[in-house]
Amino acid sequence: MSEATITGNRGLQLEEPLIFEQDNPGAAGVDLGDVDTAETRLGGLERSHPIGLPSLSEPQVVRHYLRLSQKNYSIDSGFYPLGSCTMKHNPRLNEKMARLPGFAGLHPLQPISTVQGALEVIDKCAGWLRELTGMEAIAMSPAAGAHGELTALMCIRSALEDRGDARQRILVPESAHGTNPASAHFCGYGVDSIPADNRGRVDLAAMKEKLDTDVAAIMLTNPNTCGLFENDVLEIADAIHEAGAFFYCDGANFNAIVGRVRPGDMGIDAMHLNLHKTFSTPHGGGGPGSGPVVLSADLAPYAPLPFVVHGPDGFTLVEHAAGGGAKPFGRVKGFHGQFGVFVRALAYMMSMGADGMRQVAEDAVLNANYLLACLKDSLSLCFEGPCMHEVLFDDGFLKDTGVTTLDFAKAMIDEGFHPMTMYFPLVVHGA
Amino acid sequence: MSEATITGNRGLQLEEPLIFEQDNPGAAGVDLGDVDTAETRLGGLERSHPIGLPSLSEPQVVRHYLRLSQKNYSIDSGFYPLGSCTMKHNPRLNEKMARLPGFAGLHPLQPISTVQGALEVIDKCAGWLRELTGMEAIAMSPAAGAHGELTALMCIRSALEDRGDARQRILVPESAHGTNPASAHFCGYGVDSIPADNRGRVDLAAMKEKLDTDVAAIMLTNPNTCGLFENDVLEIADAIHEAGAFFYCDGANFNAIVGRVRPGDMGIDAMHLNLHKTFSTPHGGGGPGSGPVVLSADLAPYAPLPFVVHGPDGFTLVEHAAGGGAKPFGRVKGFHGQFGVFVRALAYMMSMGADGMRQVAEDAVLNANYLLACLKDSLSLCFEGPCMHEVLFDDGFLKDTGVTTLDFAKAMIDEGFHPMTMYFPLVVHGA
Amino acid sequence: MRYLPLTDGDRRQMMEVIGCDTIDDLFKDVPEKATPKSPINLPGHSSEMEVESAFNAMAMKNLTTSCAPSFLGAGAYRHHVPAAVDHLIQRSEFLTAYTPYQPEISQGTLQYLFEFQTQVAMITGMEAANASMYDGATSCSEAVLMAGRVTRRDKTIVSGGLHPHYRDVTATASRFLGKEVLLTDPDHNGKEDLTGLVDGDTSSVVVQYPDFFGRIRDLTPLAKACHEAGALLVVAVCEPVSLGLIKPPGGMGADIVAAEGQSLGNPLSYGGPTVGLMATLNKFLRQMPGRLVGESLDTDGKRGYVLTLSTREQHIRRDKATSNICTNSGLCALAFTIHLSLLGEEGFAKLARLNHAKAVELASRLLAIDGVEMLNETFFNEFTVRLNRPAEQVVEDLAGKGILGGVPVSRLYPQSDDLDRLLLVAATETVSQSDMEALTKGLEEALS
Amino acid sequence: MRYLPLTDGDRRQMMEVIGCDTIDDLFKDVPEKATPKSPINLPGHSSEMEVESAFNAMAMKNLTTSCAPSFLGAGAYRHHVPAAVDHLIQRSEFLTAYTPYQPEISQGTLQYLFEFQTQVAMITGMEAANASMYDGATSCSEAVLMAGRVTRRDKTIVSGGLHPHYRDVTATASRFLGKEVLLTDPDHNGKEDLTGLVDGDTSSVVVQYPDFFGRIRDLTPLAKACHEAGALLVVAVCEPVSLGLIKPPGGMGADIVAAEGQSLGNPLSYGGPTVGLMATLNKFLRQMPGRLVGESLDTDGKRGYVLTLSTREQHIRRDKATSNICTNSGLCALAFTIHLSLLGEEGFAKLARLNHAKAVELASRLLAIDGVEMLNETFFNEFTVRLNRPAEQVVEDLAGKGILGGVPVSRLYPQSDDLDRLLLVAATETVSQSDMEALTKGLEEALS
Ligand SMILES: Cc1ncc(COP(=O)(O)O)c(C=O)c1O
Ligand SMILES: Cc1ncc(COP(=O)(O)O)c(C=O)c1O
Repeated sequence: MSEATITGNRGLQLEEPLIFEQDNPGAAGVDLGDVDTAETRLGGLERSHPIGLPSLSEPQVVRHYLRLSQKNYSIDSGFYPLGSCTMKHNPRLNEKMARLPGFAGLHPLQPISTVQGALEVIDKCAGWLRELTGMEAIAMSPAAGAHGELTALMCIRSALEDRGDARQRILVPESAHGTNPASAHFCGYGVDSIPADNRGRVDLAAMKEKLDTDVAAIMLTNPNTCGLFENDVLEIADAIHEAGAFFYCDGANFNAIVGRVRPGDMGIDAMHLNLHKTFSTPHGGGGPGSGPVVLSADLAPYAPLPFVVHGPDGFTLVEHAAGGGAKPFGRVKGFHGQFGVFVRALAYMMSMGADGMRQVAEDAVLNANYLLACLKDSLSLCFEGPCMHEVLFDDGFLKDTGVTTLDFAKAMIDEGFHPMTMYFPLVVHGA
Repeated sequence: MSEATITGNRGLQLEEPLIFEQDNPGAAGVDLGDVDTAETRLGGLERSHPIGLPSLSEPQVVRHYLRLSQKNYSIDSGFYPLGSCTMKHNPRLNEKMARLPGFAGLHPLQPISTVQGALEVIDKCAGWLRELTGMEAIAMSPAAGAHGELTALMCIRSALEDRGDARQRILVPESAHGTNPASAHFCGYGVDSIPADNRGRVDLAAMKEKLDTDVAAIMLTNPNTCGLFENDVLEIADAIHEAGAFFYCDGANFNAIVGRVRPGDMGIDAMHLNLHKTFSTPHGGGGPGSGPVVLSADLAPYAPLPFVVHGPDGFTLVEHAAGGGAKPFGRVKGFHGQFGVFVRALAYMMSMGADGMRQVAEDAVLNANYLLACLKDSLSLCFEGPCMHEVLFDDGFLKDTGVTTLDFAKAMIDEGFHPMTMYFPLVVHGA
Repeated sequence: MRYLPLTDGDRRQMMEVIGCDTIDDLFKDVPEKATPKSPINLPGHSSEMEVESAFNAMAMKNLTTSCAPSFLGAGAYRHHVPAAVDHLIQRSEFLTAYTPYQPEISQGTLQYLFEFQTQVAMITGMEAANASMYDGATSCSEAVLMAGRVTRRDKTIVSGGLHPHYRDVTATASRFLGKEVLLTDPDHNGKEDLTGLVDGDTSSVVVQYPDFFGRIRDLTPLAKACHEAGALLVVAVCEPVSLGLIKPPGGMGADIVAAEGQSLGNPLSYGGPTVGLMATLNKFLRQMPGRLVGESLDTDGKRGYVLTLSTREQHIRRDKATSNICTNSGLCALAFTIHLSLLGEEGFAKLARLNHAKAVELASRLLAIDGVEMLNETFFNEFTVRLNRPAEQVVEDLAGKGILGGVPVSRLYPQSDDLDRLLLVAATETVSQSDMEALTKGLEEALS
Repeated sequence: MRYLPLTDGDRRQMMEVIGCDTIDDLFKDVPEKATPKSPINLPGHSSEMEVESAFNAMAMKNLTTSCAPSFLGAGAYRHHVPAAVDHLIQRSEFLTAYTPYQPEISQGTLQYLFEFQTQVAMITGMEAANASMYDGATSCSEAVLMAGRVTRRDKTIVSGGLHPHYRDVTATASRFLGKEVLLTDPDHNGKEDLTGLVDGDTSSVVVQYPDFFGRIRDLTPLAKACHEAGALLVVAVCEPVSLGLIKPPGGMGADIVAAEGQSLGNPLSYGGPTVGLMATLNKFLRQMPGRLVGESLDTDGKRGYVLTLSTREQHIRRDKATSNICTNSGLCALAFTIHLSLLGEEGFAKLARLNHAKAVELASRLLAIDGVEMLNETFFNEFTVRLNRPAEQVVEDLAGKGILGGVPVSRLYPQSDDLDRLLLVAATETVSQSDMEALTKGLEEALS
C-alpha cells in the first residue's frame, strides 16, 4: 500500500492540481452565443488585456471540484469533538427550503408588496429566537457571530452615548474567543482582561475590582469556553448593572442551554446567536453564517437598520431612520441580513419545536458529561463537572510521554475523527 | 501509513458497517405523529411480527450513505476506459430538469388533459431519436438496452408471424454482448453463433452459410464490440433481407456514429438505444436506464403499447389496441416507459444540438484512435485501425512477464483509473 | 460546447499523432452509401439557460400532484420522500458510477445493494431478494418465467385482481416463449377463488396483494392449493408501504414476491423510472433473474461485497441465462433503501398506519355522498367505488377544478360496461384534510 | 425526533455511567432564579412534510424573479447559474465542513479558497485577495479601516456614486472608531470630481465602479490624486460581471478593491448570504482583514494549502487583529469560483458582453417611451432613467402586472425630491425579448 504510483493517485485517493494548471484555451463550461456588440456604452474603458482565467469544459470543472471535496472531512463524514464551535447535523430539508424559487429568486429591493412571504420568514425566525432567548428585540442583519458581537456593542455604545455616557472600556474574560476583544476594539473600546478562577469561571472578585464607571460592558460567554456554566451569572449581571454598564453575552454556546435557560432570565442585555451553530445551518467550510443579536428593552431602540414590522396591511421593512421610538445606530450590512440562512434556521426550529430544542440542549450536555465520565481516567480533566456542551482536558496526561498535543491530534485524524479544539481557550496548558 | 488503526479508519478513509449493525431501537429518521387506528379495514390481516428493520436517526443514515458513497469510483471521479459501455459526462442540468415538480410529481394515470407537457417531452425525445437514427418509428417504453433488444425481437417475431412465417433462429456474432443471445432466447428463438473473421468483423461467408429461411433476424452490433465498424454492413443487410429475415442492430455503441451515420441508411430494421450511454443519463451504479427501439416502416405497426400520437387537440397516449394500422404485440413495461430518463436525454440532445451530437461521435472516435496510436507499441493491438469508439488489445504484451491481465487491471485501479473491460468480447485472448 | 473537453487545437494535435488528415479518415470503414446525403434536420446546440426555459415551459403545462389534491394510485403512489434521500442519491459517487463489476472501487454500490436485498427480503417475509428489476410489472413477468424454470411446467394462472399492466406484460412475455397463460376476468367484485383452477400442469398462480381493486385477502389457502399441486405462488405487491401494516406474503406461503418499489424513496415521475423488487426462497435462488450481491472476505480477511451467483446471468451464460436483464434500477433501489432506513422499524409501521387511517377517513367521507357506493370490505390505502356516472367523465370534471380525483378503472380496462363507473381512489399520508374536503365537494358537484 | 441520535434508553444508560439521576443534575450550575418559570411558548416538533408545506405556502406569497420579468439591480443581480454549481457546493464535504483549521483534512476547502483568491485578484487586476468577507458593503467598510491602518490617517472621502448601503455601513463602522467620513451628495448627474478634496489628512477615497447609477468612469486621475496626497484609492464593485468587459480597477491605480461577489454563482436569496471580495497589493497584505490561504509544502515535499499570515487575525491577535471577522462566506466563495471556472476566460468575457448588449438594447427601447429620459452616457448592464412620475409608484404599478421593473432610487435615498423620479434599470443575460417587451408596454401604460 505504501509504494508510490506513477500518477500519484492511489485507488480512490486522487491527486488534483490547481484549476489554473488545467487551462485548455478554447474549452468552456458554458455555451453563450456570440454577441452583437456593435454599439457599446463603455466610454472607451474596454478591458484591453486578457485576464488569464483558465478555460475548461463542464466535465473537467465538475471533476476538479469533486476531487477537491474528497479531500475534506465534514459533519456528514463523522464526529467533530470541537469545543466552542457547535458542529451539528445540517438537515437537507433546510437546503431544499432555501432553494425554493419563491425564496432563492427574490431580489432584495423588490416592492414590499411582492415579498410578504419573505418578510414573514424573517419575522417568524425573529419571533422564535426572541422567545427562545426571552429577549425583547432582535437585530437580524449581522452576518456572523463576530458581526453580531460588534453590532451588540454598537447598540450598547449608542445607548450609553445617548445618555451622554462616554465609557471607554470593555471587560473580557481571558478565556473569551478572539472575536470578543477584536469586536470590542472595532467598536472603539479598550479591552480589559479578567482572569478565570480555579473553577474555570470568571473570577468574580477580580471582575468587581475592574468594574468602574469607565466600563461600558462585560462580554461574557455563557456557557463559557471551558465548557462550564458561569454560575455567578446573576451576581455578575447585578454588579454590571449597578455600575451602569451593560451585560453582553457571547451566545456561541447557546446550544447547551437552548430551550432550558433563557438569557432574558439571566440579566443579559444583548447576546448574539450563531445560526450556523445552534440553529443547524451549515458551516460551509467557513461561512456563510448569520449572527442575529437579541436585545433587552433598554437596547432595543438602537438596533440597526433594517427591521421588519407587522402592520395592518401585512409586513413592512423599515430601511431608514423613521422617528418614533427607534434610534437605529446605522447599518451593518448591505440589504437585510442572511435571508437564506434564516430560512434554514427557521426550518430547523419548526422541525425541532420547543420540545426538540430543549432536548437538543439536554442531549448535548449529556453527551459531554458522558465523555467526561469515560475519559476522565485516561486524560487530564481541567475542571470538575458537570460540564455543559464541552469538556476540557489539558495535556497533563501526556507529560513525559514524548507525545505532544499535536501528535495526539494527528492520531485522532488517523482514527477518522476531526481533532478537538487545541489552540483555545488560553487558560489551559497545552492550548 | 500502513500501520493499522484502532477504529480501522485511516484519515478520510472511513470504515462503515452494515446499516443493520447500527440499529438503535427508538431512534427514527422521520417524525410521524401517532395515528388513530381505532377503525381498520384490514380483514384481520394485520402484521403480527416485527420486521426487524434497523432504526436510526437522520444524521446517522446520512453519514452511513455518505461513507458508502466514498467507497465508489464514478465518472465524476475520473476516466472509465471501458469498451462497450459508453460512460460519459452526466450533466447536472438534466438532473435539475427531471426534478421539476411539473415532471417529477406527475402520476402516470392522470387525465391526458393534465399531462400535455409530459407527452410533449416524450414526443420531442422520440422525434430527436428518430431523426438521429433516420428511422420511421420508435417504441419508447423499454426500460434498458436488453429490454429494448427483447422488444425489438418481439416486433420482428410479430411481423413474421403476421405473415405466417414461423422462423426459429437468430444469428448472433460470437463477439456480441451477452444480452443479445439472452434476449433471443427470451423471445423464444434459438441462437446460432457466427464467428468473426481475422479483421474482427462478422465473417460474411460464414454468416451467409447459416442464413436460411429459418433465420428470423441477425443481431449485429455496429460499431461492434471489438471497436470496429462492420464495413460489410450493407452486404449483410442485403443478404439478410434477401433471406426474408430482419436486420436488428445493437445500438449500445451508437455514440461512435451518432450525428454522422444513420442506422436508417444502413438497412437496419430495428435498433435499441441506451439513453444511459449515448444520451448521457447516469448509469447510477447499474440503472435505471432506458432502451427505446427505433423501427423501420415494416416493423412499426407491431410496436408495443403505449405510444404518443399528436392530434388536433394536442397529444394523446394510445394505451390499448386501437385498430387502424397499429398491431401492437402487447406491453413490455408498466405505465409509459422511463419518463424521467427521457427528460434527461432530451435535455442533453437539446444542449448538444445536431452539431454537438456529431462532434460527440467524432471526438469519441478521435480519442480512441489517439489511444490506439499512443499505446500500440506498448500493448498488443488486436486489429488494425482506425477503430471507432474503443480500441481492443489482447494480453500478448504480458506474455512471460508473470503479470496477468487482472494484475494489470489492479495496477490501473492503483493509478486512479477504472480498469478497461476485461471479460469481454470473447473473441480475444485475455478476456 | 460545454460538455466536450477537446478543443480544435487538441483535435489537430491528436490527428497528427494518429497520422490522419481529417476526421473523415477515421470513419473510412463506413460505406459511402451509408453516409447520409442531407444533414440531420435538428436544431444546433443550446445554452443551459435556453434548455432550462424550454423545459420550464413544458413542465408548466402539466397539473402536478405536487400542487393539486391527488388521490391517484393504481400502482403508483405519491408519498413524502425525505429531502435526505434525493440529496444522497445525487452524490456523484452513486449517481455517476458504473455497474459494480470492479468490487475494489464499487464497495459503496455493492454494500447498499446488499442492504437493499436484505430489506426487501425482510419486508416481504422472504429469504432472499435480488438487486432489483426494472419495475413491478417486469418483475412479475420474470417471476412467472422463473417459476416455470423451477417447476418445469408451462401454465400460469393470473388473477383478475392483478394490475392490468402486470397482466399484459406477463402474458406478452410468456406468449413469446410459448407458455400458457390463463387470464381470469377482472375481479372487481372480490369473488375470485383460484384454488379450484390449480392443477398438475400449473407452474404458478399470480395474485396481487393488496389487489388491484384494493382488497386484502389471506393467501394461505391459495398457497396451500398451489403447493399441493406442485405449483408456486407468485405474489405481486404494488404498494410496498402496505407491508408495514399487513402480513407479509412470505408469511402466507408465497414462493416468489414481485413488487413495485416506487412508493419508497422514488418520485412518481410519470411512471418511471422506478424499481422492481423480487424476493424468493433460498432453494429457488439459482433460478432467479438479475444481479445478486453477496458478502465475502478479501485476502486480508476484511469483509467486502461482490456480485455473486453470476453464472445465472447473461454476461456469463448468454442464451442459457435466467434472464436477459443487465442494467436494472440501482439508483432507485438506493432511494428505496435510504427511505426505508430513515423510516426504520417504527417509522415504516407508522407510515403504513397513517396511510390506512387516511384511507379509512376518506372512505367514510365519500360514502356520505349520494351516488357513491363502496366495493371493498377491506383495503389498505386504496379502494374502489362505483359512481352514478362514468368515472372517466367524473375525473375529467374534477381535473377541470384542479383535483386529481382517482383512476377510472376504464382507463385500464376500457371495453367493459361493467367497469366504467368504477373509480379507484387512494389516500396516502400526503393527503390533507383540505384535500379530502376538495374531493368531497368536487364529487358532490360532479355526481349530482 | 429525527435529528437526534440518542434514544431514551441511551440517555438512561449514559446517566448511569455519569452517575446522575436526572438530566437536571447536569444543569445544577444554572441558578434557580435563572430557570424559566413558564414553559417556552412555541409549538412542538413537526414532521418534514408539515415544515415543507408551511414554507411552500410562504414562498408562494412572493413574486419571484425566477418567474417574472425582472430588471432589478442596485447591487444585486440575477444571473443564470449553471446547475453544476449548486450541485457541487451541496456536496457534504464542502457544505458541512468546518473552518479549515486542520489542513490535513481540509485540503478541499483550502485549495478552492486559494483558487478563489487567485481568481479575485485576476479579475480585479490586483496582486492578492483574501478568502472572502461577508458581503460587498462590509468589505468596503473594512477596506476603509484597512486604508487607515496603512496610511495611519483618519479621514475618508466617500463618493456620491457609492451604493447607499455601502456608504451607510462604511460610515457607521468608521464612526464608532472615531474616524472622519466625508459623505458627498448623491451623484446622479455624474458631475462629481473628488480629486480636489483629497488632502494630506485623507486616508482613502472610496468610489464605485461602475457607480451606483451605472456610470463607468476612468479612475486613473483620481488614483493619481490619491497617491500624490499619500492616500489610497478604494474601489467598490457591485457587479463583478462587469470586469469581464471593462478595465479592472487594478489597471487604473486602485489600492484596495472591495466587491460584491453575488453575481457569480450565488442566487439573489433576498440579498443574502452573498460573498464579499477584497483584493489589494502585496505591500498592504499585512493590514488586510480576513483569512488568507497560502501554498506550502508538507514534510514529504508535497504541495498543500494552509491558512497563512494568521497573526493578523482575531484568534491569534485578539484586540490587535486587523478585523474581528471569523466565519466569512466560504461556501458562497466556492460557488463564485466554480461559476467563474465554468465560464473561463472566454465565457466570462462573453457573459459580460451579453449583459452589456442586453442593457444597450433595453436602453434604446426605453428611450423611445414618452416620459423616459436617460441619465447615463456610459453604463454596463444598468442605467438610470428619469420618469415623468415618482418611480416608486411606477414600480408598484408594474408589480401589479407581475413585472419587477427596476429599483426606484428613492428606495435607497428616500428624502430627496431630486431623486424620486429616478429609476435604476438593469438587464442581465436572463432578460429575454419578451421580458423587454413586457417592461416597455408596462412603462408606456404607467407613464401615459
Ligand atoms: C465563543 C465564540 N464566539 C464567537 C465566535 C464567532 O462567531 P463567527 O465565527 O460566526 O463570527 C465563535 C465561533 O467562531 C465562538 O466560538
Ligand atoms: C453492446 C451492448 N449491448 C447491450 C447492452 C445491454 O444494455 P442494458 O445494460 O441497458 O440492458 C450493453 C450494456 O450493458 C452493451 O454494451
